[in-house]
Amino acid sequence: MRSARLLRRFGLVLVPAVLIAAAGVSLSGASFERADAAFCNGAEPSSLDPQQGTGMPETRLVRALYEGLVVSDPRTGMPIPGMAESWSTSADGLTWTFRIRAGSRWTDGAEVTAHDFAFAWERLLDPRTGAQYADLLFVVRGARAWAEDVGEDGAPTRTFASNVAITALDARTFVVGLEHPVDHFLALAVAAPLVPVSRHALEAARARWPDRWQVEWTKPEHSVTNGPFRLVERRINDRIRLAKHEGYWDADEVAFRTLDVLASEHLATNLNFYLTGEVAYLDEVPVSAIPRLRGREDYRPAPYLGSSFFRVNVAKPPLDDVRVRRALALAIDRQEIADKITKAGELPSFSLVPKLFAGWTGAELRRSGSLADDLDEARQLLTEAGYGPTRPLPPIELHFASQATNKDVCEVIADFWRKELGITARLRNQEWKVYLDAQRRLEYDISRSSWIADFADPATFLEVFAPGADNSRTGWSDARYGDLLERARRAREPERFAILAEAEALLLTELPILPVYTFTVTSLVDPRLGGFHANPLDDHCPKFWYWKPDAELAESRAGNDPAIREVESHGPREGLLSPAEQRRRASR
Amino acid sequence: MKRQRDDAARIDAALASPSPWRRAWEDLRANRPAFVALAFLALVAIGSLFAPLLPLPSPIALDLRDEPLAPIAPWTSFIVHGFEPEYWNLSAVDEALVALRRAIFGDLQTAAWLGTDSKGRDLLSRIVWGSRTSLAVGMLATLTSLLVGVTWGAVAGLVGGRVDQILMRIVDALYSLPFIFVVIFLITVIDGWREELAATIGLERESIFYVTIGLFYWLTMARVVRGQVLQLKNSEFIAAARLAGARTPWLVRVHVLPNVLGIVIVYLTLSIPSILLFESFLSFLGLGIEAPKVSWGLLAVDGADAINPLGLDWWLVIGPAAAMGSVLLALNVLGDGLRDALDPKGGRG
Amino acid sequence: MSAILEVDDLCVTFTSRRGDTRAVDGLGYVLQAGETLGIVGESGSGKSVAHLAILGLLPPNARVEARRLAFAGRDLLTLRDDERRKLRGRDMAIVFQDPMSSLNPLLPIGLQLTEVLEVHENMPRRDARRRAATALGDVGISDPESRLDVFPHEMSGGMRQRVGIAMALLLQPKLLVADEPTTALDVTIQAQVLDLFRDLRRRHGTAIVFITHSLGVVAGTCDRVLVLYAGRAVEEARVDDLFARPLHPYTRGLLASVPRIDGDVTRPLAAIPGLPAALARSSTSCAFAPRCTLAEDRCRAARPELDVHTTATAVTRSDAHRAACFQAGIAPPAEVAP
Amino acid sequence: MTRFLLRRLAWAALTVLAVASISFVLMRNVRGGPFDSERRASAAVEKNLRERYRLDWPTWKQFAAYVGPFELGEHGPAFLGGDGTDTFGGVLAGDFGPSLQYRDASVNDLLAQSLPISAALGFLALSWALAVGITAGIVSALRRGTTLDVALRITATTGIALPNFAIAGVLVLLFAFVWPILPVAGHGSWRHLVLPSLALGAPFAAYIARLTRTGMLEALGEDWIRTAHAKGLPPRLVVTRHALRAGIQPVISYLGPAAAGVLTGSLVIERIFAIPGTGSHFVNSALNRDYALAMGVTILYTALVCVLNLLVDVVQASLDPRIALEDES
Repeated sequence: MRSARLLRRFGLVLVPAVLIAAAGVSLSGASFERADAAFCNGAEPSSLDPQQGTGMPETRLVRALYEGLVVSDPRTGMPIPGMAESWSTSADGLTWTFRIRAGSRWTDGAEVTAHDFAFAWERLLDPRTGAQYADLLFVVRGARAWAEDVGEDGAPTRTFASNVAITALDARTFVVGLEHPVDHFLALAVAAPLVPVSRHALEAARARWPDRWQVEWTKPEHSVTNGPFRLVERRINDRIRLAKHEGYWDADEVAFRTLDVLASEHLATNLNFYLTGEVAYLDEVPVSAIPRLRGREDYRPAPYLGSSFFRVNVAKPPLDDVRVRRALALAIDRQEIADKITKAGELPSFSLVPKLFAGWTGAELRRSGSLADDLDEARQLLTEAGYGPTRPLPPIELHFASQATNKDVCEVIADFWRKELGITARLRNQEWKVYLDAQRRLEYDISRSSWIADFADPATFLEVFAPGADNSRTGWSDARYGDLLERARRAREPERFAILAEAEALLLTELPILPVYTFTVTSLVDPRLGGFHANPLDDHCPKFWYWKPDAELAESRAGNDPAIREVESHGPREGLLSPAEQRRRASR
Repeated sequence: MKRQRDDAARIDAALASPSPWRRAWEDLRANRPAFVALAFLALVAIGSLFAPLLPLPSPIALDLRDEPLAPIAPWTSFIVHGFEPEYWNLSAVDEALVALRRAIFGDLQTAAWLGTDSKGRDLLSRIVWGSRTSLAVGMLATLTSLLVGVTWGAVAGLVGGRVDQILMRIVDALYSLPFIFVVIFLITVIDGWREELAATIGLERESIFYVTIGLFYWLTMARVVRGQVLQLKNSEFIAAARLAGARTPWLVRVHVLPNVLGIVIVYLTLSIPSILLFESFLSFLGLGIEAPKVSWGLLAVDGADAINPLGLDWWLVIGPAAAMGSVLLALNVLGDGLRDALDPKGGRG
Repeated sequence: MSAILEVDDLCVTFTSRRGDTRAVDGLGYVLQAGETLGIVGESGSGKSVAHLAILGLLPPNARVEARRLAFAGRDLLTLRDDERRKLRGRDMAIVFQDPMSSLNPLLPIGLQLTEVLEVHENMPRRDARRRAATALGDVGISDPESRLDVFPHEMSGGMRQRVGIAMALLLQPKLLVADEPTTALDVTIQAQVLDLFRDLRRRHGTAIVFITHSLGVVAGTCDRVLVLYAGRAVEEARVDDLFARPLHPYTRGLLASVPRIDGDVTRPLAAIPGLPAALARSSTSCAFAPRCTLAEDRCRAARPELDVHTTATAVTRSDAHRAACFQAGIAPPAEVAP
Repeated sequence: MTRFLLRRLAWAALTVLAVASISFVLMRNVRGGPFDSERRASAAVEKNLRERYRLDWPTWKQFAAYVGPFELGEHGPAFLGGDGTDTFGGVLAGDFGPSLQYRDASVNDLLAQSLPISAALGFLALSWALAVGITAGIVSALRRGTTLDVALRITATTGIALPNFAIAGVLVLLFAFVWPILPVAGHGSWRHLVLPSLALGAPFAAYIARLTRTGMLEALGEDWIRTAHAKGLPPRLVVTRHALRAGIQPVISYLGPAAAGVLTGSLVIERIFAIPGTGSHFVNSALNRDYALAMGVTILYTALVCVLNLLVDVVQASLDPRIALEDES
């Protein structure tokens, strides 16, 4: 009994002691001095391995940590030299030769060579890496066949070098052979998964941790990168601290010495971070805040290479009748949705591919003018299809994943169809993964969907609905559409755009999708943040960012439209420029 | 002789002690705040049941606007025209009530006294219709935690030993099941046979949703009751009853439960709010009630988004919070009143 | 000898939602140092409530009024709360009826004893424990040192009552109220506890108010007796006078209902008809009237006062034999020296 | 006593095993997989990913490998005698395996980084809730029926009625914008934990106040309180030493579920205040179908619940000697 009495006396003391210890542990070594700048990156990146990245959070980090053959110009968005100082294409457009810049180093001091690129691109194609964007390189001769010819153990059966036209002739020459000429290959080469990784560092990691290299080699203490910044510390769901990589070839042009990337998904919290100066840039604001942000100098909504539409299950009556699909496509008040639901000035869209590419006109849903006329045609189409008061259209189910705006858009459309066409539309929300699974199995009538461009070219949108494509999930497979895409792949400009436009026209007459609007990015950017320019891919490399000193801020505000409301900036008044820029301004 | 009869009558009256339940009811009626609370709750229940009858705008009628409409003082505009009977698929009874309402009020409806949300839906109407879901959820979960939780805790506490261990470890296990997975699993299973279930036994997703919540809410009650019973277990009257041959079920029903009633009632009035919020948490994850139906929890989630430093649509928060708050306050006051009324020691001074 | 306790016209009324109830309706008596006064009455007669009122232990909804309530000359009604609190446990103590529930089940016995010494005498812990041990020894608990760390539920009813008594006597109080200390005990333990009280009076001259419903206990321990009915004193007398010549019909009824060792076992025991008067008192008639065999109209018309019906030999106020009944059958009240 | 602890720990282990096995099977039968995404990878890639995390094995074999490195042979980490070709040593070897969602982090890292923060947040929330709750409960019990009692009860009810995310919104508005004295969100110093712990603790403070009030009322009604007064003890001592010890019992038995509740309650708070705690892992691992992380969090959570309940029983026994720890019956 003795110990029982002891325990009884200590019972009361035991509980608080344990908890205090836990508190002490967590707060030790948690504090940081402030970085030169910080930005909200949305969700925690699923991986810092560039080849395994999937979404925007991963892409933004790759932009800071790595640099590919080419990067996009912050102002124009056109590809400019990155690790490749120059490049040339063969007469038949099938072979691209890149000249790798000398003197640019990995963070462990080693020189960046063409071998690193060859190694990285092989890794991307190799199914064992588990890269989702491997198909970016299927334009390379032999790449697709090699990647898909897989043995029992999941490894490619044939050797890479002898089958795929990707070779590093020497340390500074990198040659790529294509299946067919690709004019937009440079737009492709900008994609994040195509950046190099340090071959020697990764092979050393594989040797050192045979079973844990996946987890170890991207850790800050072992990470080897070649971009403008290097990895200092990573705290999951909190922040990733970056610092300037002095060995980077253009280090002189980089302004920020330290940069924080915050991981926080809650939009209202991100807005609060911005308003209290914790972050300089935010890529999305809560919809409810938009009306109050309009007209502010730091609120810069910009159209974005993303298209929002509904997938239609063409196999399921009554949606198997194209007239019904066309009626539904016509009976959507897109302007109302853009103004009152998404509120960010989204452009109503009557096509799949956003009209944001130079020289691209594409096709549009055939309409007869005003919304009222479209509604009349819609009703007329329904009667043609044999539906009317006597034989009402069976109820249609609007299927969506449970993000807020999805729900609101579906509610508005369901309400509109009920009022205008007398269709009973029911709403069915599902948790994200269940929604994807339901889409894949065509267990839906109409499903709210969207597609973001992988690279700056219309083909990325149109290829989604090619016959047999994994991502189509509409049950629509049209040989004519497939032929058009095949011809476009082989064509050169300007015929290519024309063929793709013809394909889109076919898509918009068969209507496996009901286009709604083009995405708009609702970013908030601190007025002092320089080197930040809107572009269709919302692709911003922090290399070009800097803090504008007072003089420059006043000058840029002078150019603003007087109606724009000025807001308090949280950046340093004296500004922060790259060493090169300081010298240039001093000499002027 | 008459005087003697009066005296005797008076003393008899004083002696004739009413049954404890009747005395409790009188006690409750005498305790004014508790009685007011009871009346308020009854009013809310009736209002929620006969919501289709009230001249409220439709809870889901959209009037798309840029910013939510602020509340209007009722005296400035009381009743307006323009009622459209827009509802989700209602039960037959509700349909009849809506028809009756249109017969009485025609197309009149109340003005936006509590303002509207950003999609122009009337907040007052959504609160009243939302109360249907929330009170149903509250009721079911309370019932589950009463029936299952109290008995489970009482038996575990009383019997002790191996039985207690097993029962309590099951509670621990249930506690730590990853409830999100279980909820997703249940919802997807139901979704799988959606049509058949709805057709055969009318069990559609919403009722499964209530059951899921009920599944999680008796656990804490069981633990709290067990704690109390452990205290009671060694008291003399339990030993005496056991001596008189009382078996556990009888002990639980007659001796333990009335003694544990105080804590149980208090705990019930405390757990209802967290049940409502659990429902909103599930709706937030897309696992809850189906759009366009509405519940207080959902309104609270929308309301919370409205608090941002740029501008405060305060009514979107205050409305649902006031509705939930007043019901919970009434429950607490009623709970205390019940606790005192049912307390055999005659409600200490 | 100075009067330890003077109580005159003490009334206690409980206010509750269901109306006010007068539990004690004008109780009065005087208790001398070293004297043991028995208070007898059925349950509900207000005998416990009155003395809880004297010690100030009633819940807030009780209203206590009296013409005079003095302890060792100090007027208790006007005393400040903290002053009165200091008296409790040091000069006035109480032993409760139910040993099962009057000790804190969560604390060891030792602590419940030493805290009295620490509070009143701020005695250091070690000395307090030794004093507590000796106190336990005084009440007949063997090996007291090891008992200090024991919890109440680990002791028998009798043992716990002894602890209660030891707790009350720690600081040799001048007045000890014993609220039916032996009711919950079996006879053998009862005898030992009564010996304690007698021994206590002998050694420390403590004035004891012994509340009980058993006349047998009173006979063995008390000097004088007060019979209570429906919140009022109906008879007061020396023990021998009461047993020899009970004046009030209620007292006679009580005495008759006690089975005698030599009584005729065949005859059923005599019992007083009717039920004990509930809390609903009446101030206009004799509360015992409905059950009194001698009741007449005047008993129901007015309320008899506690008049002295003494024989010539009575000398002091405390020896007088009083009864509150028109039919007491003794010469009209004679003047008595204070 | 040690016999009691051993038996309880054995029961805890059994519970953890039961919950782990149920969850393991449950997760894999929930619709949607870890690698489903809007942009599907090629079949070969998907096949490799499934093999990397052994999802192609039969479920029972996956579970066996998950629990421990039974077939050490070519599998099992180097330090356990395996040849190290297997990435994961099994829970019994203290290795919860690689996360399926965060490809370059192991579940051990994720939990190691997040648990202390959630514990600190939970501890701060619970301790202020206990302090405020108990005092408010005692005061409103002693001042029963007065305006103070009613006022405390009403504030307690608003504490319960308002969802913690609404309270969080209001707190942020007041203490980060109107009087900018505290950071709006994020994690760094103790100052970052003040507002979240207040928002997280509010409902619990209200609960504890209500339970304490009821417990105290019941305790103050006991006979031995009258004995304490009869002994002339100062009122404060009667309340703290005698009444509180009994009155606190319902709060103690509520502490176990409360601590577990704090963990789930923190899901929302950690999202709103961008705090890298375990709460977000709890939700995201389910939504992302990150089986390894979900299992890790579930096992951690089960163990925590068992330990907390054990602690509660011990504390309850240390307060009330009548509750025997060794169940003789």
